[in-house]
Amino acid sequence: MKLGIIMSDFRTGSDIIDRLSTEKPGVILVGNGVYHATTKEGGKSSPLLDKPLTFYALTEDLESRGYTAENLDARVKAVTYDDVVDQIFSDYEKIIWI
Amino acid sequence: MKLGIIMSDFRTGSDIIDRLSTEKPGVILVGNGVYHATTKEGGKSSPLLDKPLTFYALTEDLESRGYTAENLDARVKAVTYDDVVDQIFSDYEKIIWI
Amino acid sequence: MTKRLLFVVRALPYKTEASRLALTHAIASQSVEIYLADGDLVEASIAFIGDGVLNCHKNQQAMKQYGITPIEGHLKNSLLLDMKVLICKEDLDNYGLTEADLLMDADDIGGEVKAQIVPYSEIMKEMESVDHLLFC
Amino acid sequence: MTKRLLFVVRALPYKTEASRLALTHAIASQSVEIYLADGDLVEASIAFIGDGVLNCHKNQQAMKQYGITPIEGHLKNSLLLDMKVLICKEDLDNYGLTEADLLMDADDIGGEVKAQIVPYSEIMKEMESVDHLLFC
Amino acid sequence: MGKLTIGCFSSLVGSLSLDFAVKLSEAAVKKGHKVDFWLSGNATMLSKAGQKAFKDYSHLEKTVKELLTTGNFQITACEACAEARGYHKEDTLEGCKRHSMDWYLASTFDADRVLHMGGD
Amino acid sequence: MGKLTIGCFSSLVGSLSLDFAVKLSEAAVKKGHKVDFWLSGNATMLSKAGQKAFKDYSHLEKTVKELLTTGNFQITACEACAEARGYHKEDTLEGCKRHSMDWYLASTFDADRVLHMGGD
Repeated sequence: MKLGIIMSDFRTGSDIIDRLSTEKPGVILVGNGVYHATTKEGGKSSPLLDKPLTFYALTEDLESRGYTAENLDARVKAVTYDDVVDQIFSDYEKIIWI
Repeated sequence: MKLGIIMSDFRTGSDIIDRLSTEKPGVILVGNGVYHATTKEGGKSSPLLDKPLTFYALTEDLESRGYTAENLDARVKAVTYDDVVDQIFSDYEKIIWI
Repeated sequence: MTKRLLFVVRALPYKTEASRLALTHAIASQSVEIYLADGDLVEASIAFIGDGVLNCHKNQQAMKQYGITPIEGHLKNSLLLDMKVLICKEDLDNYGLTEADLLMDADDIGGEVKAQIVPYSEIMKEMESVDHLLFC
Repeated sequence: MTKRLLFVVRALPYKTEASRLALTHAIASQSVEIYLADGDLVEASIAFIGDGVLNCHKNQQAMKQYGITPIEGHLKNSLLLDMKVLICKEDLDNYGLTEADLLMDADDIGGEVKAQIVPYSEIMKEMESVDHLLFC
Repeated sequence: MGKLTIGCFSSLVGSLSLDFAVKLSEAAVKKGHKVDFWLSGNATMLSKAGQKAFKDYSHLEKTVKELLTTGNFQITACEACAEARGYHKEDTLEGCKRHSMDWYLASTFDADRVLHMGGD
Repeated sequence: MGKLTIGCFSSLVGSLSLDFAVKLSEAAVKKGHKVDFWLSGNATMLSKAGQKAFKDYSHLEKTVKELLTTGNFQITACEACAEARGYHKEDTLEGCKRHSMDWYLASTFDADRVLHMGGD
């Protein structure tokens, strides 16, 4: 199945992503999930981004927290609510929120 | 200062306890915090219990989750709401909820 | 036609309503016909993984201590209604929990279905086969 | 007599109201006299540690995107009111953040006090010296 | 054009999860999709009429009302969850329905996608 | 005998954090202590009158009312937090006061202990 994962938190949820052994899922970082894409700790980017997944981050939530698309890790693409709607209907068969 | 820490969660909060460098604090496990005292993972008890602190677990919350005082790790003492009130006023100068 | 849903419970009990609401909503699939055409159905099953398996611990005294139905009670209701309940074996093993620690059936209220302790791969297969996934 | 409180913010912004409410309540210390005898006061200061330091990031566009006051706005108000705001240096270093990334003052609205980036040991001393600790 | 069923459960007012769900609905409806929106648990707070708009708090009533006028958006609150919180029928936001939980399950029947926001 | 000021902020109805705070108050008042109880954020849900008692949900109204009769217990909700959620003065639980946030800060002045439940 093609799975879209909407990830809304920074400190929880990474564990379950490892267990979802599906075709390369898409991960849309929203809410505090966007910190995975903007924030390094001890000089290292979030281990989440090392997983073989496709990453997106919601621009509206980046900007709310003081970041812009320019702050994004190179592995993450900025998207808008419009894009998320298109992804939900076109790119994935099932969607989960974690 | 004598600090009383009321710990209400299982998956968050252990990090801050390390940083509270006060006289041996008391940690009262409540809510899902009681899983620290009842639950082993991979055969190992919670790393929290290895810290040099005094641990208590709220009986009412143990029982709500299907455990009894008999399930407690030997380093943790069962207490009731009555005991917690006495501890708050007598054993600690400041109380925090995490 | 039957549409199949899988509620996947990762949340610990009580701290939030998440696991309770997953169970009560899954159970609500039983009365869905009033909204649908004849012959159409929505079938819900429930899987507990990760920390979520702790919801299945037996002897939860939440009614005695806080006056609220224990999560175990909703689980029992779902079994009474013949719903499929899957509990991840690897996660139970991680916690050192066995069938003896868990609410596994609704025998005492006339239920016939038992909860199933299954390898994670079975739960993954269930995730693949259903129409929609409902995580918490 | 003056009683001193320290609000310690560990929570990330927005996911819950925790950090916002810590700031708005700390600010409310400024109008506490109406409840107290002459000469009595409650003085609140605020410390950001751990993930909490991310609340201090500047240019939060929460008003533009969601129509709500950014946390940064409350922080600025607290500085305008001369409250002591401490931000943990070690945690900023961990995130690679510097003064240039943060809301540090309320100069543009006439504030005179600046936020202080201090070692954790200073925050610990503040925790020791106040009358009550209010964590989130 | 498709149908999206969103279930928002324990999301806090004060978090931005409810805001996410409403903004996503708005974007979907603008593109011509249909959205069914189910409020359960603490998310039933959104169904309460008479919320005062403060700048410190999300205020989603206006967007919800605009969405309702499109005819492609339905919003329904869990009746039991609402009553448990002291929200009665007469307290409900205009246009927001109240049903038991099976409404949500039924809505998934012909949904192309289901977004279940089951936690916080 | 001492005074305990409890501030309960974003605690969810549906979690047991509010229940913890109420039960702790009950135990403290029984021992002769005074308790001031401040509700802010989502915890203002406790101040809403007319909550229906379901067995699936905490129902704390009865205990709160009993505590109020002792004269050693005060409970006050944040007015702005309540209004933002659509809880108006006339919707408030009998005996529960409404004030701005400085009430809580003032209550800490002569409190022997403060328990600030500032998160979930």
